[in-house]
Amino acid sequence: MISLVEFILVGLVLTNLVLLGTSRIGLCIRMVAFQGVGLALLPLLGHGEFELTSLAISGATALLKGWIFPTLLFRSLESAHVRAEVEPYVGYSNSLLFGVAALGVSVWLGGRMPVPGPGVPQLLTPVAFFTILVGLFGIVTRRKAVSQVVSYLVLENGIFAFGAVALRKAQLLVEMGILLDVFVAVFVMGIAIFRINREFDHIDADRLASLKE
Amino acid sequence: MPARWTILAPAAAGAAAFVIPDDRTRRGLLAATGVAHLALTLLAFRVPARSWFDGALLLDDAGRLFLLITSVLFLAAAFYTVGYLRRETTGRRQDMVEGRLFSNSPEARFTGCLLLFLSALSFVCMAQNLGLLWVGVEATTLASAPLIYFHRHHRSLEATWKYLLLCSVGIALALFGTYMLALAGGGEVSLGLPALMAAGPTLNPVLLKAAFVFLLVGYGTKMGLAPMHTWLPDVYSESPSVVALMSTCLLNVSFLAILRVRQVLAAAGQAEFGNDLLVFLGLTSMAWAAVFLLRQTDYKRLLAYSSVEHMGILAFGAGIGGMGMFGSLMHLFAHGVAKGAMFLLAGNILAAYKTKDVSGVRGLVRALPYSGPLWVAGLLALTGMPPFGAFVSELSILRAALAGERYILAGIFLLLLAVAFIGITTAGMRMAQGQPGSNLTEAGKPVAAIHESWSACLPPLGLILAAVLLGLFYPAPLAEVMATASRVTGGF
Amino acid sequence: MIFFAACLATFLLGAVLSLLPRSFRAASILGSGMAVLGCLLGLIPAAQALVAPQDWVLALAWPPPWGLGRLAIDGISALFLTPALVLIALGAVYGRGYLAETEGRKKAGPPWFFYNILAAAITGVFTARDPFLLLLCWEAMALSSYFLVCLEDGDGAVRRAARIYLVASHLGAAFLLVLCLLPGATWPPAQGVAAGLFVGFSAEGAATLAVGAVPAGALFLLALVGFGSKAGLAPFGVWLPEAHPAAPSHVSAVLSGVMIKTGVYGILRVLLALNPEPWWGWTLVAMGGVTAVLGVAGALGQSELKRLLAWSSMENAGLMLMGLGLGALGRAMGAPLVAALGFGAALVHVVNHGVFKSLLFFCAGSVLHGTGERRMDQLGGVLGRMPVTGATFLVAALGICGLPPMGGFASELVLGLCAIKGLLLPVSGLDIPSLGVLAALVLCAGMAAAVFVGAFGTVFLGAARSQAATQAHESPRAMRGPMIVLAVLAPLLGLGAALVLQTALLALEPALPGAVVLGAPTVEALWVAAMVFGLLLALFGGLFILRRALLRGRDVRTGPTWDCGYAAPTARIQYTYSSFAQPLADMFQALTGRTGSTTRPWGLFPARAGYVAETQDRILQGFLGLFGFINAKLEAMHRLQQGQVHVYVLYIAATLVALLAWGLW
Amino acid sequence: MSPAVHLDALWRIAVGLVLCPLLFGVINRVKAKFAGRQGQPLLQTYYDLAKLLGKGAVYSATTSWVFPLGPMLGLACILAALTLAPLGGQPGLFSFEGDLFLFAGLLSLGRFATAAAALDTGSSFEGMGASREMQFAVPAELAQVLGLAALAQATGTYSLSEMLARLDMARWVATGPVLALTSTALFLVLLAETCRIPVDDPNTHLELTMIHEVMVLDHSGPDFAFILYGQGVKLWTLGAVLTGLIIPARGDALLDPALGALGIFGLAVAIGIGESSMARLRLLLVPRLLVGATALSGLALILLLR
Repeated sequence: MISLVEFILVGLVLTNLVLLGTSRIGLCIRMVAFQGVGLALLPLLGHGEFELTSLAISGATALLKGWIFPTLLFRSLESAHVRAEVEPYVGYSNSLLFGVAALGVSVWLGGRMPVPGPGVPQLLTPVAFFTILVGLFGIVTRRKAVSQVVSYLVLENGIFAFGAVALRKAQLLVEMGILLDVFVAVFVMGIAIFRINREFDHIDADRLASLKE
Repeated sequence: MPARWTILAPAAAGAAAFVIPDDRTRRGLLAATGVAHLALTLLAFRVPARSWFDGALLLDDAGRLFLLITSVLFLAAAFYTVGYLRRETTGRRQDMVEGRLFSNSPEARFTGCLLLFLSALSFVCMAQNLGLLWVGVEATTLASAPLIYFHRHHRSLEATWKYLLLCSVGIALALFGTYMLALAGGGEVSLGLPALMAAGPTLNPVLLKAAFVFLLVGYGTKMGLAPMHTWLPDVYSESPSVVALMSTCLLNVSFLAILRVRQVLAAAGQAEFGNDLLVFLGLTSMAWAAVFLLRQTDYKRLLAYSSVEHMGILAFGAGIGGMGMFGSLMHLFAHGVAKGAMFLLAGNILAAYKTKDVSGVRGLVRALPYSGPLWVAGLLALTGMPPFGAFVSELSILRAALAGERYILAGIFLLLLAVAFIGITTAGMRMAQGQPGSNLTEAGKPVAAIHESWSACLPPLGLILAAVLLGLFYPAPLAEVMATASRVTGGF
Repeated sequence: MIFFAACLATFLLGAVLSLLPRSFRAASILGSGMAVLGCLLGLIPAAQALVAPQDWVLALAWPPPWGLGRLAIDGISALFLTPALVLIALGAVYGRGYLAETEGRKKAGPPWFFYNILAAAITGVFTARDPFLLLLCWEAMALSSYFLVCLEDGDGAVRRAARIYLVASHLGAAFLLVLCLLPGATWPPAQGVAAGLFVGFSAEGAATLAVGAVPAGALFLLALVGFGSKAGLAPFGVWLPEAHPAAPSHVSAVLSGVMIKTGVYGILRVLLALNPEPWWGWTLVAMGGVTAVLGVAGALGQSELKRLLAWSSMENAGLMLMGLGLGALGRAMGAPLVAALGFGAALVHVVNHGVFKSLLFFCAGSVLHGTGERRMDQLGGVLGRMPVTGATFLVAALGICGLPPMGGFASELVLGLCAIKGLLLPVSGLDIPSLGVLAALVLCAGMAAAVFVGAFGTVFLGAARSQAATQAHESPRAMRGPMIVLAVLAPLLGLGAALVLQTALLALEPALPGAVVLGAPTVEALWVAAMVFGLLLALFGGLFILRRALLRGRDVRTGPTWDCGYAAPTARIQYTYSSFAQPLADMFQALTGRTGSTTRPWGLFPARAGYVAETQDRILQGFLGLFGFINAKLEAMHRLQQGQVHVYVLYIAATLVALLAWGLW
Repeated sequence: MSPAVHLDALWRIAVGLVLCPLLFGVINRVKAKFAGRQGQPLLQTYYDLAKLLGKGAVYSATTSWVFPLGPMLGLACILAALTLAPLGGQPGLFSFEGDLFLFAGLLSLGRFATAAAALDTGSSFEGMGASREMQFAVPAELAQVLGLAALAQATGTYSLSEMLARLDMARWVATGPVLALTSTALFLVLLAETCRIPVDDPNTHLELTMIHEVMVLDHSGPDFAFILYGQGVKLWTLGAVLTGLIIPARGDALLDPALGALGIFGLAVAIGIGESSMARLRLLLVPRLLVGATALSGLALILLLR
């Protein structure tokens, strides 16, 4: 079972690299969707026995991350009919370089904190860190509001991966609450993007800088 | 029993508010909920706490305190809002800053979100499970986002966007930290606070530290600790003053979240580490705020940065521990009521002078016979002057620092307080003194003094009086709860 | 003690009541009346404690975290409190008349609210016996006086002065915070503080406060800066010459006559409570001397009467502090005689200066009220139209210059005597400070005489220099009354100086055993001095009668001023204050910071010549420059928030990484 | 020592009161001799006083009640000061520890009154004089008090009378140089206080360099008589202190005062010689002279401290 988990984690890393490298927002959204689907499996694989709770959770996750979010994002992307370019501050090659560096850092960090328990793969912590870093990096360096949301999702995916594996005794209440929150968050962001587009005729977050000292 | 109704009642009222068509009934509902919530809270002080969802939700003494201040502030906000919404003209109108046209978002949504916000806040106060705690805090973010965008102009929209993005990022990090905490327990323990504290010594120290860092940064973003506070001035300056007032509660409950986590840390014998971080972030926030308080040109931003400063004081006190923890709980109240009053007053000033510019406001004391003097009093209350509560609380914190023989820290603390004092009073008194300018108009024509409505003056007056009360005398039950709470959350 | 409680209650009640009535008259009557009543009530226990020093305690059962509030009147408290209450009461009476002109322009409530609060706070400061209460009263005093200073907030200069005052007093208070909040701190501070006096909420709370003692030197330094800034001790007292003149005159009187003394009081308490070390005395003497000379030199450079008075207050604070310094040296070096006389001189001067300076500010206010002119060089010949003001001013001026037969002379005599005895004692390390005190004292006396002759002459004597002066009118009875009372008090203080000193020594006895005995010769000396005063007055009276008798029936004519037959005298060619002070001011140019520019007459038919002098307070300039610099540097940091949400997220990430690094390293 | 009232001092004071106008006569005679003139009679000052006392008076319209106050208070002060001054080692009427401050204080009160009166005339000329008087008083007072302090240091007591009484031959020899410094300083102070050359010239009434004389320009009749007499008493008083310092006391109740009186007249002669042999200093140099005197007293004091 472990191997399958690790397989998914590796996939996570690869998709992250793609996210760093690509210039098309559309592709980014799809990548995030892939990640979501992959992550949806984790609660089932994380620990041997099947439970109803973990089944429900993974189902909800798949639905949310695999289908709802992408559609939401594509909607707001179309509604704001702008060039579907990521338009980063940092060039793609540099982004990739950062990715490599981030990978190194995360591995180091992962090494610093031993993962207790047999069931948890060594790879987990580094990958989670890496994904989080990539997410943060995306938010910092991508101009468009949409791509910022995408990056936020990446960040969220990293965390989810970590949680899904780490937290064995998953409490339905907690998990569902978390999923709900994330959902609403993305939903509200979508609305915000829609409004921004109506108000400014662009969704470039970096041009929202009238409030300052 | 009353405790859980502090969650359910506002939630129900909020849901209802969305569908009630009539404005008057809705406003009535808002006020009624405010009263009811306070009543329930006070009731919850009397009756022993009953757990809910097998201990996931339980109103302990710390929760009681935070619930009380939230409830008090909400009551003031509710009454103010009733008058505020009555004054707000519907339909498109001139934006006072740039002269563009804009309109309000529907009042029903505003009221509804306000109530849901309250419900979420109460939820956080009760959460005994770090996962649920996170859920609650995130819920507060989401419920408050539409409130910020009440005035539909681009500045408020920008503020909303920054608020959403920054808080979501922060909160996501907090979630990661939460999971890490679970992992520190080998993944076997649940996220329940009691369980974690029971497992304290067995927790993996490295993971624990890392988890605390993530949680501190995450919740710290919501709490407005520098340098994660950057959303705060924008939101405070662009949203209606009621919202600003309620976001003070938001900061408070985030502080509660951090305290909860520190309980775990303390149980694991890692308190030192946490305290150092708290002290560090606290002083950073105070310093950052102090810098931006000097020569601040926008009085709503001024208040925002003062919030950052006070959150820094809270963190510092908590980090100092002992008497300091107690002091920062006192400060929670002292700052809450004072800041609440100031926001409401700032709303009155904005309505009268039509500008957020410090330089545009003169002769407040003469122009607004009620709000003006209250504003001056509020300045003193914010800067920790007697006879207001902040004086006592700040002294207690300072005292704790000295008692711990941390003279350097105490010195820095005093210095930063002084700088903040200079910044706030310089701007604030400049507004209060002098002769009112010509920009003071009522119904289009310039006037010497504005006629002020009760709904605009009574809530801040009440809050200021509360601040004075806290400066001179603590009701015994409150004091006891505070003592136990400070013991629970790592004081003595 | 019941009277004392009633006194405080009356003040607080008066504060609230004066806000209630709508009518100006009612509010001012209520406010001032309550203030006077409170003072009278307070004077009863104060006077009792004066005649028979005793330690009464009024304990307020106050809930935690404040703990018990203890108020007590012992001899020293009484010695400070009695004049304070008298002056506050007179100030209230005077103020009613003074503020009457603001009717219609302003509300009467706020001034009297703050005045009563100030009264209560000052009373509290002089009697508080636990650190927390002291802090409370101290801050209340600072705030209420601040609001009184910026009563005329329409005027930009007043706002500026008030801001400077607020900042200065806050910075000063910070040091007192530390002094009073050190674990186990007591007021007055105890040597080697015991732990756990702070009333925490729980036993553990008190336990967590247990720490070792703090070095006494640190306590002294904290007190020196904290209290010294209020006493006007250079360089911390820079605010004083700005704030005191800006306030309404009755408030200026209370600030200069009473509030300065709270600083002296604090330092005295610290010196008596702890065992001083020699360097404390050195510091006090040095700083006091500098303050005194700077103050009088600054007074030379002023052009407004009230500012001049404020500077002179600084001078007198310096004298008191020098007294304290000698006292501390005496205690530190085992010279009880010097200790007793030093502290005694300071205490006597506290009383005298309070009376004279308040009277002077009353007079200055009355001149302002009668002419509406602040600048001395625009006045002149006012004496004829304001006889009472002029006469009382003359009396006060004699007193403040330390000239017989006024009380001011007595305090300077005691201080000088103390210095000489310090010189004569075979204690090494005592002589140089004593010499310094002696020199500074005489120097100040001489310069003060010049200052006040000039001021009195320019304002009240000669011919009127402006319309304002010609149309001067005497002030209402409410203002004249207090002035007359104080003017009568002044010579009495001179004749009864021995009694004052006796009381002071009596008050010091508990802290300095044997003070009374050691001071006895000096007390007797003062009695003989009083005889000489009597003789002086007798001689004067005799000469008066003689002259009267001689001139009776002879032709006594009045004509123009002869002036060596100068043909065309005008009011404008009179010596002004600035020209009068110019030689001395130039002599001490380094201190006055006075820069004069002369345009000399030139050519065969010189058109115009002139002399323009301006003085600025260099210390204040220095502080303002420093603050401005820091301010600018900090403002540059506002660039940190440029509204880019990307950057903000970066901040979060950076913090996260940094803290992780800190945590996991 | 305990404060005391020495009634036997009354006769000494009386002598001083009677003889002091004579001093001017002596001075003038000496100057006349040097100038090779006959000179005015010795008792001229008495005649002047009598004449002035017999006159009416003219007052300037600008003056107030402060103006006549000046001469009266001035004279009263100096008379009071006289009661403190010992004569030839025999105590003054009053003596108590620290009376030297009262001595200085009385002189300064007189100065205050005179200057105020001068300012009351509203004349720039007299204002100038007042201004200078107050300016020079600062270093003069300093020199005087420090000098007397040095004396106290030398004799180990705090009262004028006691100091001079204790200043017997032995002590005088012991502290000779110090006393020399002090007496020089006090002599300079005396010149300044009594407005003699080189500080001021009592005979020149119409020059802008005048200090004391110009202040009293507008006084006339009895007022001026008071002033004139006051000058005499001042010279006598300061002279008494100075001679007491110079001539060691022997403790004889009759001989010592007699010597003291003679000493004072000797002083007058010396002043006369000085005035006829040197000119007045430039005004700007006067402060330096007085600061120099201060330096001398200070030096004396420090010599004693070491």
